[in-house]
Amino acid sequence: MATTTMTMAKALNEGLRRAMEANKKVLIMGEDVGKLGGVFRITDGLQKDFGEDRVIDSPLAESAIVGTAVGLAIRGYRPVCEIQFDGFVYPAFDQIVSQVAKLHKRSDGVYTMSLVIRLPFQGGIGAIEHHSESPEAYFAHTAGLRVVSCSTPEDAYWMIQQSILHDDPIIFCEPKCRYWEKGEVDTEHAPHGLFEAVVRRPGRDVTLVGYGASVRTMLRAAEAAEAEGRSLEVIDARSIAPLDLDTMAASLERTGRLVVVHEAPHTASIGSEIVSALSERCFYSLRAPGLQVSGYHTPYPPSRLEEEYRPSVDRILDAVDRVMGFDA
Amino acid sequence: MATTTMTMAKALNEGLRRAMEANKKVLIMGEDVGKLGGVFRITDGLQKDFGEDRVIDSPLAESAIVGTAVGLAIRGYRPVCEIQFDGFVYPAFDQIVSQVAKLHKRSDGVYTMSLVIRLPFQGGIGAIEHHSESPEAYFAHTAGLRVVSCSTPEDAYWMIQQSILHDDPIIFCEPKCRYWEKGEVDTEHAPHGLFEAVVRRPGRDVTLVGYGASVRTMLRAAEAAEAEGRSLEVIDARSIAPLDLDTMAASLERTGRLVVVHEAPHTASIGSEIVSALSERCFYSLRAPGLQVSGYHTPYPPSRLEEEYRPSVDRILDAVDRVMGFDA
Amino acid sequence: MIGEELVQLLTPEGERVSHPEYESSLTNDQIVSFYRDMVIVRRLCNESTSLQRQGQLALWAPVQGQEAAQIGAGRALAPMDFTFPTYREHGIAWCRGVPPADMLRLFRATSNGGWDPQKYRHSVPTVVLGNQVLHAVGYAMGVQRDGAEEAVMAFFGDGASSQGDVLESFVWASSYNAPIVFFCQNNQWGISTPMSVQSKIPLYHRAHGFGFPGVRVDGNDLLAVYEVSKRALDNAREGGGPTLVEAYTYRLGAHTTSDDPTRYRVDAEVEVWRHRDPIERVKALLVREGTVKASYFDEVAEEAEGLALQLREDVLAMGKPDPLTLFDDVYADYHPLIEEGRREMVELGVAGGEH
Amino acid sequence: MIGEELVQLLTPEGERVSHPEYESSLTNDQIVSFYRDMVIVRRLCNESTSLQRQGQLALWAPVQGQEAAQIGAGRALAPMDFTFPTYREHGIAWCRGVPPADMLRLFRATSNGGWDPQKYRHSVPTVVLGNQVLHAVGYAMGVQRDGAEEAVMAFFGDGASSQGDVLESFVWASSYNAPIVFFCQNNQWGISTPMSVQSKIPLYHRAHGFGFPGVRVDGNDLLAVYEVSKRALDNAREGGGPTLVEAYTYRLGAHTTSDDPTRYRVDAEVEVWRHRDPIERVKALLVREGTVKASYFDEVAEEAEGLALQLREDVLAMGKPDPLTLFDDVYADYHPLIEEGRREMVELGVAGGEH
Ligand SMILES: Cc1ncc(C[n+]2csc(CCOP(=O)(O)OP(=O)(O)O)c2C)c(N)n1
Ligand SMILES: Cc1ncc(C[n+]2csc(CCOP(=O)(O)OP(=O)(O)O)c2C)c(N)n1
Ligand SMILES: [Mg+2]
Ligand SMILES: [Mg+2]
Repeated sequence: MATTTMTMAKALNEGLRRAMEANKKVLIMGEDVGKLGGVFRITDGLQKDFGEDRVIDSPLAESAIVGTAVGLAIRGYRPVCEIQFDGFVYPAFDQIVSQVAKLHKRSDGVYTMSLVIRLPFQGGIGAIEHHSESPEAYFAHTAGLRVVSCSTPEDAYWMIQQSILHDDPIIFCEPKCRYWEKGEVDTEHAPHGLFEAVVRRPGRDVTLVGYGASVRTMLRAAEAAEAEGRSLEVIDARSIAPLDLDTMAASLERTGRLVVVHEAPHTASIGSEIVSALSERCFYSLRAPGLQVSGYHTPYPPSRLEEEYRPSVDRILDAVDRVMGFDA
Repeated sequence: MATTTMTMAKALNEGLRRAMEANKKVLIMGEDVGKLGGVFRITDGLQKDFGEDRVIDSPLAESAIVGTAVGLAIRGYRPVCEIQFDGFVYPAFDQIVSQVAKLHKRSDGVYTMSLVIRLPFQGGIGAIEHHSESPEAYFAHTAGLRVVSCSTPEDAYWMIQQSILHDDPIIFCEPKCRYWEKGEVDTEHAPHGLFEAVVRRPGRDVTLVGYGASVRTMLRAAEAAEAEGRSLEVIDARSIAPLDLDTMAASLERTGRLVVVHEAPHTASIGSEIVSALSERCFYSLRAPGLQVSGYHTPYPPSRLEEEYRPSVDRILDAVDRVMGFDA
Repeated sequence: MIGEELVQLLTPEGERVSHPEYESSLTNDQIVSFYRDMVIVRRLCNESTSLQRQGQLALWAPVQGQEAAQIGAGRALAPMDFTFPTYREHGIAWCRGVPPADMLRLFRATSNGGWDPQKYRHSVPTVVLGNQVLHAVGYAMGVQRDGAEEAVMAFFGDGASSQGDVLESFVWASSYNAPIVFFCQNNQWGISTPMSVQSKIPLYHRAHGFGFPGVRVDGNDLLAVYEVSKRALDNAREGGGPTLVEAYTYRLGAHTTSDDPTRYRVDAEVEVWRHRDPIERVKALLVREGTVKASYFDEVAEEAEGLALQLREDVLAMGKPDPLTLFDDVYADYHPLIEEGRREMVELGVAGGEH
Repeated sequence: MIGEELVQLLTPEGERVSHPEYESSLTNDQIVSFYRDMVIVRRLCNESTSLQRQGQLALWAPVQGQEAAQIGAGRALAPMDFTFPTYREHGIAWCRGVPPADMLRLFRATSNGGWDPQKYRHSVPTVVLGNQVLHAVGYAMGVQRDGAEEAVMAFFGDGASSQGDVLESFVWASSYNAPIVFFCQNNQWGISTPMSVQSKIPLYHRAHGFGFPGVRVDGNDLLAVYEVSKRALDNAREGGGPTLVEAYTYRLGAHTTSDDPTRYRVDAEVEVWRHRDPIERVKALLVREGTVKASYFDEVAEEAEGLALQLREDVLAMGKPDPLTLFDDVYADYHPLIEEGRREMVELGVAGGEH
């Protein structure tokens, strides 16, 4: 077993490198991805090694980044687009929703929309506006797309490669506040299927479900709860669309209580989806309604207030208290 | 009481006319809204009567329609933008999400984003691709916006005026397949608050909630169910964001059973939101999980198949059967 | 209309004229054959309009008046070139070999596409204005990377020229020197919006501001469109980068069968353009030069008639698709919500399609 | 650098030069006063950089090198004109009267805006590239409808010039003949992206393709920027429509304090531009022409020092906002989810802000 310790940023970089080595059709494109290696250095060194034709520094226009990637995919390439920050994906929304998501169908399967859109998402880095958003629900709501998120370096390393290999278009959400956290990466054996949820910590009383940056927060909450004698199961959804409801339902059948954690406003969110889907699947097992701990229904705040906005250990424990307070 | 019979299209036209008469700052802008009166003739005759400066035929670019409307709102105008069809709102998505929704907050309340974005939505008119979509969840998920929908000529007449009067930005969803249906319009007394849901038909066994074109389908389902001895309550949500959960919960407390009807794919939809929100509010009253009857998780199909895609009376009754089959 | 800036090689009266930069290279055989193309495309278009009137199509977007623009460009393409159309490029589709009935699947509302875009090297119809132009630039970037001698042609209208996607395409194509020809059919109208709302100056100028050549050609002049397109395509294939071709033409019919142009334009304008009919113009040339026997015109008309009949037959035979096809090709790989939907539909016992 | 196309009235050595179309109208008093503006803006910018280094700001976007472009444009504005900035227009904000500390609220991450845009007639910062340019066009359309004699100035960078929103703005402004000046600071870089990726030809040409004038001015030349801006603004106010001004300048510092420009550009380039320092240039003129006493320069430096100290003090006094302010001004009217959030936060007992 070849296990190395590295940051998530490095793991993504290595994953991209391996994907580019494995297949000449893999291209990287985006703003500042070349010489600079991206503002987060995720593509560091790749242009030097693979050339300007495969690591493309683009003009500053997101609709064009995604729109030309569609054309490259039609030509048989497998572009990996970097959107510099979550809040800058919206100029490309039209291309993503009307073209990326629909061209496979519109062409009766002739076109393969084999492209990955990398999106550093969620908050926690003390940034200015538009640099900390959680747009995953927009994409999950859109038929034709898939949305995944990594929470560990190992997943980052493998999931980016699995996504590039996959023939459907994938919105790849990277929890930017975790880029610099280190973890073990087994570079020989892929850990899990791309669309599988993973139980990160087993527990008996309440099922916590989240993804991306929220996973570590949930684990911390579970630790804190343990001190109080409460056993929380932590599930990393990993695939945001489609959701691996089987893994979640199996947990919920045991715990009977659900709290979903994410950073977006809760209306029509992934949290709403998980709660509503599981309320049907596990109707007879639910001992309390599924609750969400999410961003508030406001624009992402100036970052001096972001820790009040983002789900915190306290807010998660508060929701745990509330689901424990029900008795059905 | 001044009651007249008119189509929803005419009611919208009259409502717009009254709003323009009442306030010179009200402008209409969009593609083909002037001479042509819009492809659905909703703005018919308004340019003739209010001039080209107030009913603005724009170049063909949705981001610019909304972006310039923002500037006009900053200048103190109250623009009403027409997006020709639901599927063409996405080029404006960036302006809507990053600017329309956030400028009031960003300016600490100095800017009033008093603009209305009219969106003919949902399917049912046998159109080609992109002319039958239901993008309401994208907007409902976005803090800073409000989303409403009318289902009757009377609501159309009043809600468009209420929306124009309102100081927050409003996405105004018009069920295009109902444009030509007639109804009574009381032009003297506004029927309901803009953000209130309305019980369209009382019932005892199951609560149906929907909006726009789905309201009539739900009413038909309720009629059909009556024949079988089932009593369905039909609620027209009217306000999609915020939801009037009080009205829905009051109904659910009585029926214990919920079916939400809408045309979008169900993942992270308004249906998911209603089901998850009410599963918390009405946890002890729910006798079955809330179900959705919605579009499938596919792009809107070629319209020869749209009646199989859209929620039908049959599909609603099937869901009613399913919620009746649970026993909690 | 005939200004210095408009490339014209054939007058509305069917007389050849010279131009300082372009000269017709078409053989008589080619002109004769392209005349046939134009007649057939118009006849098929008329048939489609009737089919719509008779309730057999959900919609139709007529191409009348733009036949020279489309056959001129379509016949200038090399087989390996790739094209990205809007919803009105029936003439281009014809040149690429797309079976006429397939062009109508979108309008019969039985498909959102209609043909195999890789087989015909002609992409699926794009309804969202401007989206396909970026795809074309991306495809052209792929051609560059493959080192292939191919060109790409992107079609769009005067109205779409205002969309950000089209304008960003200009930036990108110029930046990467992509082998692409932007072919804008300026048919004077975007539904009810006159050209003057999109630009106060001739559209082809826009290219210059982005650093590549733009040229305005008489879009009703088959000979000129062919030469201008050919040179731009050759230039692209040879590494010369993008060109914007503005084909100055006119939409003689309604925007679509849902449209009522009498609300926004006067008959006199349409009349003026009827006198510039692109097909009559070539016919006049053929007659003037005695290139074909008088009977040729009847033969072509008859052939077109036959194709129209065939089209009608094929369209009427196009049944409602099986509802379960809803779930096909949404994803390339297994997706649980697709399976769930399929299962639900089967359980509901929704009737299959007509075959 | 000094080509025919670049409007210049003052050489890097501080010598006045003549230009066939523009002539400096600035009085000595104005030059003296604008020199002061530039020095102050630079000093405040340096102070902000230190504040960021000391952990007092989340980020800073330096304006070094662009002072002439901003003070030249900012001082050409009339009081009732309205401006739409990006995140780097500190010099414009200064000219509009925005208190320096307010300019830093965004960067201290205590606000997404920072000042009252109506009071100063200077809109809130816009971070999403290009969005504000459309707002400016819309605002200008409002000015037209009001029959007011006001102009609007929209700021954006060379990088943003590739965004659809900026390009659509050109279409709209031209179509409606809006009273707007597009002021593009071409500082050669968009983070690591060199200007050549956005356009192969000078940016100001782009305007011509949309049917309105574009002019390239030496952005490091206060005199030239002032005249070019003034004429464009006057023209807009008088109904002459839009102008694109490309201020050819250079970002001497990093993109932001998070950026490392050594990864993408060579020192030699920066050196070349240091020799074109916009402030030194005016100082050389003032010295050369003996406009001010030698002590003036020290006085200004001292004043700037004082303002920098004040800025530091004001910024340090800016505490963390009360978390409940999260819920303010999201909506103009009652919204249940806002009340719900507020209630939840109060119940959680989240601590108030520092005051
Ligand atoms: C993004 C978008 N907005 C609006 C529409 C609705 N629409 C369809 S065709 C059309 C006019 C297009 O005019 P033009 O580009 O000149 O092409 P033409 O129809 O004349 O061939 C409009 C506004 C659309 N299809 N896409
Ligand atoms: C839509 C969008 N995409 C990406 C970014 C990230 N970004 C911030 S500044 C910048 C470079 C902008 O360059 P330019 O327009 O030349 O302005 P400058 O920073 O040089 O003043 C980028 C890419 C953004 N803010 N908005
Ligand atoms: Mg047109
Ligand atoms: Mg720049």
